[in-house]
Amino acid sequence: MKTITEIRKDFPILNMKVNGKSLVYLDNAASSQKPVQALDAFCRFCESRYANVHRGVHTLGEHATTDYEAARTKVAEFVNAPSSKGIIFTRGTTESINLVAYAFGRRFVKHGQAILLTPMEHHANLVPWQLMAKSVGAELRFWPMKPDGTLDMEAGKKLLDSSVALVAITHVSNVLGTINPVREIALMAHQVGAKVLVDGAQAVPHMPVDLTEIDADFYAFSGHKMLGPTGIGVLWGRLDVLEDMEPFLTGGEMIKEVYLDHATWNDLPYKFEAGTPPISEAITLSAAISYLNDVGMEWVYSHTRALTSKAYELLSQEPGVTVYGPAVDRGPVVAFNVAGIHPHDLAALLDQEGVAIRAGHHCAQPLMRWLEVQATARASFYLYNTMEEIDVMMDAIRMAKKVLRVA
Amino acid sequence: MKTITEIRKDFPILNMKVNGKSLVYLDNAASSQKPVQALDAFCRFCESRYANVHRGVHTLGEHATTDYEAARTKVAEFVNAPSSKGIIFTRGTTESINLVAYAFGRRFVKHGQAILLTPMEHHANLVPWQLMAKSVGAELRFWPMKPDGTLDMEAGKKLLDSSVALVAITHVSNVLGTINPVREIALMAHQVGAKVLVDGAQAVPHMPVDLTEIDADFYAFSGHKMLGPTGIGVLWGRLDVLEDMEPFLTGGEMIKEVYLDHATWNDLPYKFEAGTPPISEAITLSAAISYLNDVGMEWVYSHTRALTSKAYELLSQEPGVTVYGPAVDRGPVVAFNVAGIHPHDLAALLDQEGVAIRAGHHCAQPLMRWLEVQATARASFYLYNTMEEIDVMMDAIRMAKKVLRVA
Amino acid sequence: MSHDLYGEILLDHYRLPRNHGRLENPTITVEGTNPLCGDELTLDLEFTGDHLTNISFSGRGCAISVAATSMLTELLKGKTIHEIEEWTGNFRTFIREGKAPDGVDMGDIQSLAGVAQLPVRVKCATLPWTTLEQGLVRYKGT
Amino acid sequence: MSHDLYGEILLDHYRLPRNHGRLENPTITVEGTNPLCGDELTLDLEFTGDHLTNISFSGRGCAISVAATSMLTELLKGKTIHEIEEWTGNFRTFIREGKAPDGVDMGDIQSLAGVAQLPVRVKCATLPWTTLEQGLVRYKGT
Ligand SMILES: Cc1ncc(COP(=O)(O)O)c(C=O)c1O
Ligand SMILES: Cc1ncc(COP(=O)(O)O)c(C=O)c1O
Repeated sequence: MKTITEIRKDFPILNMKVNGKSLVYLDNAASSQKPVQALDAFCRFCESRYANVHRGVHTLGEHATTDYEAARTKVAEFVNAPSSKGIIFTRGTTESINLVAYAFGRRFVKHGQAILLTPMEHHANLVPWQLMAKSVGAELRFWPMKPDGTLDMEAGKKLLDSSVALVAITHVSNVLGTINPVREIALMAHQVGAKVLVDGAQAVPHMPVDLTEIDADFYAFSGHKMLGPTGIGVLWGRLDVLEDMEPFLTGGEMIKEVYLDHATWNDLPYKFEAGTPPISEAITLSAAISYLNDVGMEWVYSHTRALTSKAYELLSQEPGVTVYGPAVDRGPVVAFNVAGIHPHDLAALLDQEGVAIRAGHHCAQPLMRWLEVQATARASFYLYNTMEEIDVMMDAIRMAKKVLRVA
Repeated sequence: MKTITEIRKDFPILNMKVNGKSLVYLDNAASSQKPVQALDAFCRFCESRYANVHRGVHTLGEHATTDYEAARTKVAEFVNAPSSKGIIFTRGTTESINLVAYAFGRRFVKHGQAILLTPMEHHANLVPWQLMAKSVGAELRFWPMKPDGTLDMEAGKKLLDSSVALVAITHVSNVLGTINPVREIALMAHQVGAKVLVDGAQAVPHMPVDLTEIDADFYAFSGHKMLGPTGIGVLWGRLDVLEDMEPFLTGGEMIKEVYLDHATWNDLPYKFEAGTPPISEAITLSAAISYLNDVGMEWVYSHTRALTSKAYELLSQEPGVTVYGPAVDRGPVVAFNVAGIHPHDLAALLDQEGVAIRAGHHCAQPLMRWLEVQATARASFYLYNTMEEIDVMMDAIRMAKKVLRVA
Repeated sequence: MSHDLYGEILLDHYRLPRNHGRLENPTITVEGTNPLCGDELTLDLEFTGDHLTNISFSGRGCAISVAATSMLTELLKGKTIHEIEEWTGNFRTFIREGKAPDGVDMGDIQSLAGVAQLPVRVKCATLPWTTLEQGLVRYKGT
Repeated sequence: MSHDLYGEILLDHYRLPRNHGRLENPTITVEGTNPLCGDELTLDLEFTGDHLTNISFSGRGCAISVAATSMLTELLKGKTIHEIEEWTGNFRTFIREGKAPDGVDMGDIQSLAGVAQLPVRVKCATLPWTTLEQGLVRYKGT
């Protein structure tokens, strides 16, 4: 087991000084930092095995293809996907969800049917459904939430009837930290014949995720939030559902035969991977997953849970601070506001102390309205954060209150 | 000016041994190798300036945003785009063209109108139009080609009437090497009111490209073919055309305001960049462009032209070899076949000598039918290739003929 | 970067914003938003012929946008449309380059110089200016 | 990697393919393609009850697919459906792992071991086997 000091050494950026202070990076829900192991994997790959994949019969082409497909298997194992053929590399969660909205939604959701969402969805799991619903004449429903920011299961059940074609729901909220009972919801949804998409962008980086157990139809996540690079994400889909879908993006790689006037499609998962895929990103993501595996996802989960509890507690005790979301059983994200300080000012003042938090609507404007705020501050944790960093953050918050003369 | 020896030192992979022989990498049209300068830029960025963009008010967020937007400006200048607001970062040429097919094609091309293509298009610039045409009831037309693989301008003019909504054409053919007169075609198309998309995947890496002069409506290219990373590409669009289009992918970043039931869109170019963009890819691509600028695109063009001429000439003289495409004025791609040897076998046998060429249909099956072949071998050159490497390739071809007992 | 972002002049405008509130009979009321922050700004403009005879603002925003708006109202109240357009140009140069055009004294606005370094915050400081511009366009159109 | 890909056994089958041509009265004719290479394969199968009494192939393909097909026909001609299915399983293991299942002698097919290392070429060697499988399914369905 690596110690936290050893882990921190693997992330060179954590040694940075920001405004003369040691960086305290608490914006992990927006994007995580990358360990040298991942950067090295990228460089090694580019310096010795790079070529385009699935095309060349030359040695580099073989190597690149082998590595790229090994990355697919690595991802499949990491989330215990029933089959690596259901792992489609995309650019990120956003593209993954759009793929489903276009290739599944616009084809299989019918006029008068409903999509069931929650008010805590990230825009990535809301706007694609708005457009899709409008284009086919479907209805959007929203699963009610309890005041603590968890789903009201009883109220939601009433909305989940046989007119629901799809339930699209986040696994972990990027604002409230709420962990939704996606396995239970998938079961309920399947009972009424609805398909289920889970937005796992905030879950896969932070807890062991078992796609076989959750048994949804689609599951989406991003590489850059789990120590991996930008430019890559994953859509996992059930093979039978993917088989029934037409392709989304088209071009090279995803075809079998092309004539001037028509074309036929390649097998899964290639049918959904048009053009040159994110090859070096897949290799880099694979190294990031190896890193997470070495540290252990159970450890990551309990470590960030401890950080979250401490932050939640200290913030709740701080005068003038409102904390949002459930008190327990939450992901490593704590959204809050300080009375009299606009979150942007708070973030800017914390930055003067080297503390990077995020401020804004966190791509969840409807949830902001539900919370009756314009914006919030948000601290989010990852495996390399320490208990001391939370103390630094709290000191910086007190400093900000002083600067802006808030009691 | 760097010498070719100095240039080669910047590409560590070129020192590799393949099957005991020095690597001769002639598969550049599929993807190019990356200079250490680009890899370093990637690592430096991840180790000191990385965060998500456009969101954080903290220092790293500011740095990442500055670098990402500087990369956009760098790209705009490299191709002399009229405005960097028209530069949209995508995953690659394929996604760029699909974006136009969905967001422009499905909205503005009407039943009974036509899309004018050529028979030499890469699948990426063919299959999206097939699906789009089918979905709106439009017709596909194909600009006739002369036997040498150049466009028959007279015959094409006859197809270009006022029923044509869009001309989608490759700038440089990835098989024939043909350089199409895209400026002239854009002028002609605009005269009949048609919009013009140019697939620049094989042009931007290899020659100075001036988007202001070409004056098309859309221009697409990929990072990985121009010394940059996978996972990033560019769609340039005219601002007025982009303004009229609805978004393609939706989610975070591309919105202004989101309500539960509807949303409004962000300004250009963000309207078309949903979700976390390829941030480190943009920074790496920017470094690749700096590298190309340092060497000079005029030099790149004339160097690869010289390589191409030599290869074309030697191959044409070699008994049993058929070379495809025009003899002069061509991009650095030479497709050919050796009588009695399947191109896959040829590529595999060349690989034994360390020579990496590509074999297959090159994502241009309709063009293979036009050439009346199943597949071809293809050698493609870039700034780091040498005249000697072409001799090595020729020797390897003779060796292959011996192994397979071809006269 | 943001070291001197919250200097005394800025904090003064934030804590005691000038021309805050609503006008009774504005010629033009114009609203601006910054979706990233959720900032919402309402400008009440009172024109007499060519002159902006009165101006006030309300809404919610961060310290930078509140202070920037307060400074704008102080600077432009009583100015002619022509002068306002000139100042808008000056401000754009100032915020783009981090310093005022040669020979121009930006007054309190000079204290926003640090914002120019911060692409994400620039919009906070520019919001009142772009909102006012819309107001001018509307007024000229009437 | 592909050092010994084009060994003497493979080249022999490529230059002098066994059972090449068309059958006059095939029970089943089945076609396979490998879109990546453009390879096209036609298998003519003649069954008598449970036995594949005759087999021949035609089409165009690379040396590996031609040799692999030639070897297949040589190995399987005269075998029962049950035996063919067993060999298909053996071949899959062989091509996946680069070596034959314990105790199995793959004969000439052993010379394709290098192909197992080459994901892009594996399809060339597997094409006749997947095509034959489709033929079996069709025959059993009749
Ligand atoms: C002419 C042409 N168009 C489009 C593409 C597709 O590019 P990408 O695979 O990067 O999307 C390619 C490259 O394969 C190409 O050569
Ligand atoms: C819950 C959730 N869904 C979706 C996304 C979008 O992910 P990406 O921007 O990587 O596409 C995010 C991250 O911003 C998120 O937190």
